[in-house]
Amino acid sequence: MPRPPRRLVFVWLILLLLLGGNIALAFVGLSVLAPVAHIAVAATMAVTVLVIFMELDRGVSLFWVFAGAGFFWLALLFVLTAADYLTRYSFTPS
Amino acid sequence: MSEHVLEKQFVDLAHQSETAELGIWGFIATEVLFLGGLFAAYGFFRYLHPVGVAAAASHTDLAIGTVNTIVLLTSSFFMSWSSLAARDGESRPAGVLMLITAALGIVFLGLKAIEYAEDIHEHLWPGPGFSLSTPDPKSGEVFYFLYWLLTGIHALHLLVGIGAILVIANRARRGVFTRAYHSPVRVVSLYWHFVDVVWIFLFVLIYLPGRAP
Amino acid sequence: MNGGVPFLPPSASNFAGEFNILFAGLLAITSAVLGLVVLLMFRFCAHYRRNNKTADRGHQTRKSWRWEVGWTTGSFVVFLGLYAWGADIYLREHHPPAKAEDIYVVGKRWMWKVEHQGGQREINTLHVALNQPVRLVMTSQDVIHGFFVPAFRLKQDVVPGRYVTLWFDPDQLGTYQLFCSQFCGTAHAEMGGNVTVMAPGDFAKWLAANASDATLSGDGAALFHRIGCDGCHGAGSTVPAPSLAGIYGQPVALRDGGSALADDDFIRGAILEPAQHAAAGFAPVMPSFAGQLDEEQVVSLVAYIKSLGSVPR
Amino acid sequence: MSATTILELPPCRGDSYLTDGSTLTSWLLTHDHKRIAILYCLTITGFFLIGGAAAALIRLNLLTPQGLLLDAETYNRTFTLHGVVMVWLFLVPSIPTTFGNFLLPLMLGAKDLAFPRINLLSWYLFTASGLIVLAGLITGSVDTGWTFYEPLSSGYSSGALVVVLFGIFVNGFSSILTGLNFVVSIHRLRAPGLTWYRLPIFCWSTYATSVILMLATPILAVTLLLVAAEHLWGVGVFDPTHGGDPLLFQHMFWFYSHPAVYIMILPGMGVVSEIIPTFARKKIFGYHFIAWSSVAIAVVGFVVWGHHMFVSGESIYAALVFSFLSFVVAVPSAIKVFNWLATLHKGSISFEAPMLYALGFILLFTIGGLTGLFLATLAFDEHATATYFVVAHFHYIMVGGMVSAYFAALHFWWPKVTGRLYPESWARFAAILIFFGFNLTFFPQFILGYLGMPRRYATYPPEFQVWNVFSSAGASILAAAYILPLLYLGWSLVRGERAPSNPWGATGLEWQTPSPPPTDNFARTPRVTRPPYDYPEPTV
Repeated sequence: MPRPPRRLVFVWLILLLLLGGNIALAFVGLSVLAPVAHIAVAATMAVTVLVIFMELDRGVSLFWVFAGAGFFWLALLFVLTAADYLTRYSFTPS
Repeated sequence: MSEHVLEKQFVDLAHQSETAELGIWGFIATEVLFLGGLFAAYGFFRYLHPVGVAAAASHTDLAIGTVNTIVLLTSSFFMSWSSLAARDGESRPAGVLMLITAALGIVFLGLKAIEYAEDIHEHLWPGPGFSLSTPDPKSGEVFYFLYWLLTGIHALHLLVGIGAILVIANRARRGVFTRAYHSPVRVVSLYWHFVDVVWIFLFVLIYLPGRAP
Repeated sequence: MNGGVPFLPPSASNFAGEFNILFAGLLAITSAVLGLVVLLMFRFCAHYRRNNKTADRGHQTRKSWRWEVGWTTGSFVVFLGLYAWGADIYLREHHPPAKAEDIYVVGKRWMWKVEHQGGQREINTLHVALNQPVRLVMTSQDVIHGFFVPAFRLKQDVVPGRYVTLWFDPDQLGTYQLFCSQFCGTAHAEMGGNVTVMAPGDFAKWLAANASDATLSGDGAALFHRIGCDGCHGAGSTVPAPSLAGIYGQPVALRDGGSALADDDFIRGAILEPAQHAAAGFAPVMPSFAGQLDEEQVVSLVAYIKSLGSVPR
Repeated sequence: MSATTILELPPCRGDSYLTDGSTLTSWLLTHDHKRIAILYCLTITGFFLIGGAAAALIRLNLLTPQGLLLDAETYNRTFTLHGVVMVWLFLVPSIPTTFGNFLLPLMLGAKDLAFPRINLLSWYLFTASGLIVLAGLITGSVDTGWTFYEPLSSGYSSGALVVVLFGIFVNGFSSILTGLNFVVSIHRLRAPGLTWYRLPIFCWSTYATSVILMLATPILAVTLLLVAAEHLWGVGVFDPTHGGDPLLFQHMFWFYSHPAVYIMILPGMGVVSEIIPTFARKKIFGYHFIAWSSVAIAVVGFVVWGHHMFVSGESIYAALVFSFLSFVVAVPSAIKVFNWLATLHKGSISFEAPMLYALGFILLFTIGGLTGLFLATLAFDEHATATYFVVAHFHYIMVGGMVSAYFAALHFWWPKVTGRLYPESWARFAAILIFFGFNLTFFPQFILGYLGMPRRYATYPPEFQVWNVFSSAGASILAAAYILPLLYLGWSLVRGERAPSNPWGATGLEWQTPSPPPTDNFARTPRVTRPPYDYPEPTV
């Protein structure tokens, strides 16, 4: 059995650290900002997995396009639906 | 029949491998939208009912959720390692690492099953028997509707992943993968990591809201 | 309606005239484009048919980008104009004047229930006065319905779970068709009726003839007492609950930090989903009335709270 | 490059894909993209007939204001069946799964698609989904319309709803896998020298279609899953009694279903872009613009869905944005029409049946597109949406456009696919009949809609009868015109003349191999050295 590549061990530790940080954030009481902060940390973790574990950094550029397309199109759904929600009601729930 | 045939539409094995990898990336893009659609449903419902959702989410089992996240991240680490080993032509060690990955996946599902049993015991299954002691149990019921749907679909993906890993682990054990031919390991590994990425977001949306005092 | 072949619907609201001009404009522009396409196609097909050996086929256009840029910008500019024209009317269709009279409409499979401020109720008919702007405050008891009066050129989906509004100023006497425009199940096609525009004097007589014991807000006041709202929100109550007098149309600070305008939809939400609409400075202790009141009862409560004083919209 | 001088191998020799194995399993377990295309063609023809029968019932019933033969519930179930079958079992798969499957590898100079086994799996998923959907629709009483609006569907529909939704869910997987297969194949399997700008326009439009199939369908799948779950649990995100929002369903549904309209028209545009240069004997005008306008439609088409919701109670500010974007997406369509017309200019035009269908397509699509401008205009939409105006508009695009294009493709590539020639004068007659029958059926519906007749009405006020009778009369002509090709094409399979490899004298790679092509498509991998539609310019 070969030794684990140091790079992977390092990334694994970083992911665990980010996870710990995210859980800690949940108990801080950021109220409105909490979901934003949580998702930002989660996105950092996700990008780390995508780039290192899924080796986007070593793949051809077309892989970036394919991987990015899914997220880009999802963003279209979120942004334009939000355009409705954020302006639809006369009240803003926080 | 040989273990790896060059299909007629490809020029060589590298052409075939890279095409397979492109295919799984495309599939992942569609999965991003599939699961992203569920996240959208969650997100806009939560926008309308921030209080009710947060209150309901605080009734989830954070301990199991956290351990499961660690289990999945660790499984991804082993899967990555396995993929590197396969690329170096070390087929059998790669197979062992895959088995560790699959085992961690099974641990995840086991813990999830325990959590599900708890949830059902606490009447968190949506429908007539649902009960939740928060000021806004109706939003809470919808939160748990999403909880079961999201975690259920994730668990299904994981199950598929475990199955796929066991299949290629068996091939790895027979020494099939070489420096020239290891694209099935890459393909399965990408799928596995993606399921991990989904969980990273799920964990945040399900277990963390409503924890602040 | 007189047996002939109909081409145009009747026009009976303030928007119908403008709409007809918009339609004529759209028709003119698109007919011109279609005419051009047909003309070019037939001209080219006839002149450059294969057995016409005398046609000049030399010097074919190579540098096509001038043409491309031309028709791309041309189309875009025309489209932009149409967009602005339609958007202008649409925006005004969604901004009712302050003097508009509120009428409540509840859609229910398969009927329209209408309640006037004075307590007059009607089913599948709506009576309004000529040149008196009307704002319909609408909701649905079950599924999505669509309130559609072709003669007014207006349509609004009526969504369960919230209030939507539709306003118009009827400007022609007569009786016009009302349709449900959003598919709502078996008898969808039967869910319609009439809107009758009456002269103001006739309308006053109609109101008087159809008066009920109590006004809509009077019904609401009785209900307010009967289900115990006044136990907390009433004068002299010991439970800390916000006073509702004069609240309509005012901004309200919310407990979770947001703010809201206390319009019909907000008040409805506060009755059915109090946790979500809790006001700042009060404990969120109010129970939800969802499932205990039907939409018509909620409408009367809203009308009552509105009658407690309001500021102009 | 004249049609008569190219006489290659006689068609029906042992090496044709049609004769390479004749057992049932050699078809049902084939990995050959051409055989899978045939399987799809047979399946969708069956579904087209079922959907068409439902359409006939609808038009028959609307002959009289009170409904000629169906009660309201049966009528509602009938138009639900018509919509579901036509959208998911015919229009979405039509050109991509048949001609896309058959032609893409030929046009790319490849021996097959990238993932042949997945291609076969797609067909099985598709066929299974069709049977599931039909079982649910015919045995259960699902009467929601193909749009499954909430809360009507989950709250007020029968249990068969879940069966139908499951069927469409499975159908979605078929769509996704087909789209993925095409996209990857176009990226990876182009023959040497076949650069992106040497691809036939059909490949560009198939690429754009496939991108939509891949990225829109998952949202449909998840939306229908949410509806089914809500139906089963009695709780859900769209349920207003639990604080859910029915409009969220509409957002998610149209995020798929508007781009799906482009799934249903882009392949047709691709077909027409092949046919026009061939019969005009001229290079296509504005190749780059036509190619990129497909991509533009695929991308911008994703951000206009809110125009289905102008009166739904969505924010008026969102409506302003969606209306603007809807006008923007009309620009690339206009570009295409003008470029097709410019291709005719100084051409040497002949009028075989495929060309007649293609010209009909341009006219009908133009009318459909222009009436789309009406509906994108906010104030007009407030009156006309959910009326027969909308019904007429989208039938002009999907039936006038896509079905015409499908027939155009069927005739154009019939010699290549079957190795037989179809009877030309019958085909021309059918093409002309379809054009007139179609207009008589659907033009009166614009007037009905403008008068205010709402869609999905089993009964209607008597003053609308005149136009309904016109429409139904047109429908009977249209029905006959659609059955006609089935007959003479079927006849030509047995009695038709043997087709040469390139009967139209076209330039595409698919015409450089025998008709019908051998299993491996090309004897040697072709090397492409020229742009597409490289017809010689006449010397002055």
